[in-house]
Amino acid sequence: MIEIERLSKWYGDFQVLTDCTTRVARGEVVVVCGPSGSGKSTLIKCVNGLEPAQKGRITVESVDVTARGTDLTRLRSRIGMVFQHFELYPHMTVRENLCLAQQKVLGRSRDEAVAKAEALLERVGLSQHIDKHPGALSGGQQQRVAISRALAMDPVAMLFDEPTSALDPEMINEVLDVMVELAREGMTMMVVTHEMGFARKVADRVVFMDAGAIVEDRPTEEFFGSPSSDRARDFLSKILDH
Amino acid sequence: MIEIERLSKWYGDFQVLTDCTTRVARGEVVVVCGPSGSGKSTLIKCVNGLEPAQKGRITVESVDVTARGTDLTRLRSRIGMVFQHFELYPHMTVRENLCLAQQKVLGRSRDEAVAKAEALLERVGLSQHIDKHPGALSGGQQQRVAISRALAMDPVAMLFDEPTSALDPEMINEVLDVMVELAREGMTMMVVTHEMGFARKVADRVVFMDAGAIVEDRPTEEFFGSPSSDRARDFLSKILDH
Amino acid sequence: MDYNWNWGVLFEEPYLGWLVMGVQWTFAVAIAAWALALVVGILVGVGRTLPSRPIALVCTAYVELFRNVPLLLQMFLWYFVMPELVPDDMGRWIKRDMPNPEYVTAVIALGLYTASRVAEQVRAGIESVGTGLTNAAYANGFSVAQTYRYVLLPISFRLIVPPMTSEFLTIFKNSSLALTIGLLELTAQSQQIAEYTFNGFEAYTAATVIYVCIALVATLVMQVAERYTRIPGYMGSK
Amino acid sequence: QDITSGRLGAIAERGSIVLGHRESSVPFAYLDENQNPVGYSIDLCMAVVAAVEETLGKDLEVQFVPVTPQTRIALMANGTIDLECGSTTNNLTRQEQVEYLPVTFITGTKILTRKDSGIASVDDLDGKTIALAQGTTNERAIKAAVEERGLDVRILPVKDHAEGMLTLETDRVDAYSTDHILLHGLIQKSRTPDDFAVVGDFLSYDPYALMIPRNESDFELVGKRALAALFRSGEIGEIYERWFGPMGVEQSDLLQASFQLNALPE
Amino acid sequence: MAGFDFAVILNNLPFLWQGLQLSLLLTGLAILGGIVFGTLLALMRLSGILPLSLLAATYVNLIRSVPLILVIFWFYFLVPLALGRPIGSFYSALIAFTLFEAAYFSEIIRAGIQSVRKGQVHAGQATGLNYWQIQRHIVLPQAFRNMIPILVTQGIILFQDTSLVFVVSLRDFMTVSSIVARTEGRLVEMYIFAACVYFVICFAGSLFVRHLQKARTA
Ligand SMILES: Nc1ncnc2c1ncn2[C@@H]1O[C@H](COP(=O)(O)OP(=O)(O)OP(=O)(O)O)[C@@H](O)[C@H]1O
Ligand SMILES: Nc1ncnc2c1ncn2[C@@H]1O[C@H](COP(=O)(O)OP(=O)(O)OP(=O)(O)O)[C@@H](O)[C@H]1O
Ligand SMILES: [Mg+2]
Ligand SMILES: [Mg+2]
Repeated sequence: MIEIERLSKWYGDFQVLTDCTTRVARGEVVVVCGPSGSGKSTLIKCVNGLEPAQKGRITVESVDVTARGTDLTRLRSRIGMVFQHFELYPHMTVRENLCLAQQKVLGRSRDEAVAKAEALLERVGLSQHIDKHPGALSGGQQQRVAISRALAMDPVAMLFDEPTSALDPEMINEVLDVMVELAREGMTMMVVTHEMGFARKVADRVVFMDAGAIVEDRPTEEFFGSPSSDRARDFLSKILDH
Repeated sequence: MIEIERLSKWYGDFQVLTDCTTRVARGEVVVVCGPSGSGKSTLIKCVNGLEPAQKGRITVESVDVTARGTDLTRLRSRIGMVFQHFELYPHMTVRENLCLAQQKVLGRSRDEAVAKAEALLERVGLSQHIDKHPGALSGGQQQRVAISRALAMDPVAMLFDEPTSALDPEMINEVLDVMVELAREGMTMMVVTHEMGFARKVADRVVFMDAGAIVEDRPTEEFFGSPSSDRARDFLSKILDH
Repeated sequence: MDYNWNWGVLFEEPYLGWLVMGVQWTFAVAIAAWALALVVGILVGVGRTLPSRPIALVCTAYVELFRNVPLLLQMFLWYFVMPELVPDDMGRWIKRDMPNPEYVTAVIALGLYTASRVAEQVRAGIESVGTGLTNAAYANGFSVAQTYRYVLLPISFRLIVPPMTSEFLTIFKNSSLALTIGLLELTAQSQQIAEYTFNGFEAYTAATVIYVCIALVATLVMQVAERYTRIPGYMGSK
Repeated sequence: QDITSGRLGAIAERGSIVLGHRESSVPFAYLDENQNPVGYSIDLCMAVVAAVEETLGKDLEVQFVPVTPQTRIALMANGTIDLECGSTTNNLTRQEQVEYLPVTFITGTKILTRKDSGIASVDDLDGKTIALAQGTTNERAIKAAVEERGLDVRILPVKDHAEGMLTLETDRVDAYSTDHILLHGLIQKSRTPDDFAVVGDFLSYDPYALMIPRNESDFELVGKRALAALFRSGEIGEIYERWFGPMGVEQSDLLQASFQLNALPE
Repeated sequence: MAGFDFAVILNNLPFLWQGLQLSLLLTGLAILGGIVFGTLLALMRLSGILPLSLLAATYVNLIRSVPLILVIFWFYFLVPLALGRPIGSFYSALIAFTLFEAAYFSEIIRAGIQSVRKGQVHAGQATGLNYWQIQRHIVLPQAFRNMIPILVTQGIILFQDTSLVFVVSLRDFMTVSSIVARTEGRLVEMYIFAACVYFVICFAGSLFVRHLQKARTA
């Protein structure tokens, strides 16, 4: 479903991504991890064309993201994305946040959009907050709204960029729970995260990046059981034992 | 050594601390935890008088912090403090960061101060960064410098306010290791943290706060073994199982 | 509405001399006022952030007073009103015996007005350093004075170099208001040339070009200053 | 005569005529207690306006724009004002930019000072301070006289006569200089007229005239005709008396001759 | 000038009021014009189209390095020449202020647009909104909300700046106060009174700004 082939990207002279190749099949959950600055966010932003890449190819459901002339707007409306800092629209209520793109992009009627919004919020347990502004919610609640906002577009796949790393520890689980449920329902997901518990629980594969390159790309148990590279072993030891 | 007696504090109408009582004996390590906004930072800032309290009493080595006329400057120079966001002086090199207060507050000579700085940096493994500015260091390195800066004053006790929560996961351990060593050497420590692994390993007692009040204050094993309050049980379950 | 172009007029005497004189006065007013503004502005700006309520209050009052009355009116207040309010002898001295009364008045008015703006920048600079670093300094055992001396001021001064550049340019521009009290600085001279020669286009163009050059040079100088004062890797200093 | 083009046409099209006026040239053009412009020149201008209305065959709205010595020529040259009613000297340099109607008053530069200042002529100005209105002929006359005599005089430039008088009244300067007649006007409007005196000889010859745009011969003709009618009919005498009577200033022989010369027949 | 006489203020109140009305009118219209033209300049600068952004940048930097008085002189005398017909001194001044202040407003608006986090644009893009939809529904509403206090502050500065039409005798509050001061010989009273009026208006304005800022951070 998502295929990344020999992708390279530079910021000026600085190479952020080097020859990255991986794929996510329909219904698969792939966790991307690696040290800070290794290019995880950049990689995931390339998938729906938020960042352009200079070399290589990405296709999503056979649509070439990197080709000129691709209708990126249309493509993006079919891939949901969740950000580290939620990025809810602060000047709109939760309801408006969920309805805006449904109405403007998918052309749904107001009633349809609101019905969809209500159903999704119900599912993540936030129905009573529908009229609030994001600023009035806790971080965990905001992130659950952000996930709902992405789901409202009926995406074929979801991208997550460190969805829990800006959260207080006690709120991390309420967000992870939603994600686990989503994974179990068969959503195709690509998740940048440091939450190895989550990875172990639902990931089909783990991609480990370092310095812009994909160092390991293996089934979850293999990765945790016997990481083949020193860098990954080192990383895992640092991140797991506290 | 540190005694907090029936401390209450208000911001305007809002009560941040309600009747808090606890104590830290010489050489003891006390971890303070609790949900966000429960008043942990405020409590710890009261200990060296960075925040004034309206009711109650704090004494540090029999000096009354809350009394008018106490020479707070002198008191503070004897208590080290480490902050969530490091708060190194950005315009100075690491060496200057460590020497400034030694020279200006303790009146040490330049040579003495530098020798002390070098010794401390050696201990935390940062000797080669002594001439850099903080901005050129990673978060974990900065926090280790910050701990050294506090230690340079030969403090009788150390206060930590979430020293690892602004760090990337892979850097958390390098800071915790320094703290564990410090604890093992017998430093009196009061540590606000969510790192329960650290608490288990070195804390003598755990203080659990909620909504400005101290809900539990018990030896470490008791706390983790059977937290008596629902709130603490709830908190622990959220924070431990991911 | 035919217009007789004559750029040559700018290079004829006495008009060239007038322009040169005008530039000299503009610099004389701007530089002196800037010195005054820096001294007063830094004191007032620091005063506003001090823990002492009365000092902070006085400094706040200063800023509010001076920035909420138009500069032109302040010029007039210093020039026309102030000498009438002081004892007669002193008023007479100010008006007649003080050397260069227009110049001195312009410098005081412009300097004290700009000081209120400088003070705001200084305060903003100090506040943007943040309570975190301030607390760190206190926790390190520094007194209030030491905290300002070693931490807050060195950092905030570096942070406010860019906004100070624009204040510095503003003072050059505002020095043109001195023409209303009879000081023949650059704008006044260009206007006088326009009157004498009726070549308004040329005269105003000359003044405009000179002002733009001053701005360019000042910006360049300040950019260099910025580079030297930048704190490596510190947020807020780009 | 062609009234559809040029300035007359423009005035007809917009239905209004813009008069530039001075605010402190007593008694030519100044502000009355309601801050409306009045004076000798204003009355003459209104006669011209009436003639323009008659020529155009329509009533015009009259707009007043305040001018100063520094702005009047530029505003005339750039077309903001159609007619200037003040105390403007007609000289040939200015005629490079603007045009004038016939002379309506004749005066010259003198010096206004406090009675007790000890100044009796230009020669006494050495070491003193004098205010001069920027852009006036008087400014140049005084500067020339000072230079000729090699005196050390500090000059304070001011915006207009009111500000000049103000600097004198507040003791900022020892003297103020402009046209003789205006100085009398300033004394008269002062709150302590007895403190001041006009001294010295005439330092220049300043014939006043209403200013109009250059190269507008149709407009100029209408203006000339209107003034000639006033001069011929003797109505000028009434107007003169209204403004100069209270000041006790008679028409000089020279001025009478000038009126005669311009009282052209139809 | 011994003895204060504040009756002079009462006697001239209607005249002074007219002046104040003109000041306020000039301020209001110049703010409107300045924001419209300033937004245009800001969009040009951020457009990424080099000639457009260069043009806008040149204009803004040119205007910002020249004193307002000089700009007023320029426009007061040259606008009629350029237009080929007189438009009255009020409109000359209005055009001068609009064009002058637009340079300052454009910088504020540009900063306002840039103050919206890049993540917000990404979030909009990620849900499939196009450039104009993102500007219209996400960026501009937030930008303007962030800008309001600074816009009001600039409005206060503009109100003070209008006093400079004094140099061309346009009858704003400053000029009118001066006329009364000089014709009545009551400088001290009039100028102090004028200062009080300006202070009250501008201070009220800055209190309002502070209120806005507090409301926003709360
Ligand atoms: N706009 C940009 N311009 C220049 N360099 C950039 C830009 N964005 C990111 N980088 C650099 O690219 C590298 C990879 O960045 P990226 O954000 O993808 O890392 P990451 O793996 O997501 O790290 P983190 O865990 O800190 O989020 C980093 O070194 C970063 O400094
Ligand atoms: N200066 C202040 N003015 C008003 N309220 C404040 C101020 N500082 C903190 N508070 C409030 O006091 C409460 C306790 O704050 P404190 O920072 O001590 O919490 P905390 O337990 O350290 O939380 P966190 O884990 O988020 O750091 C919070 O509700 C906070 O909003
Ligand atoms: Mg990232
Ligand atoms: Mg805290």
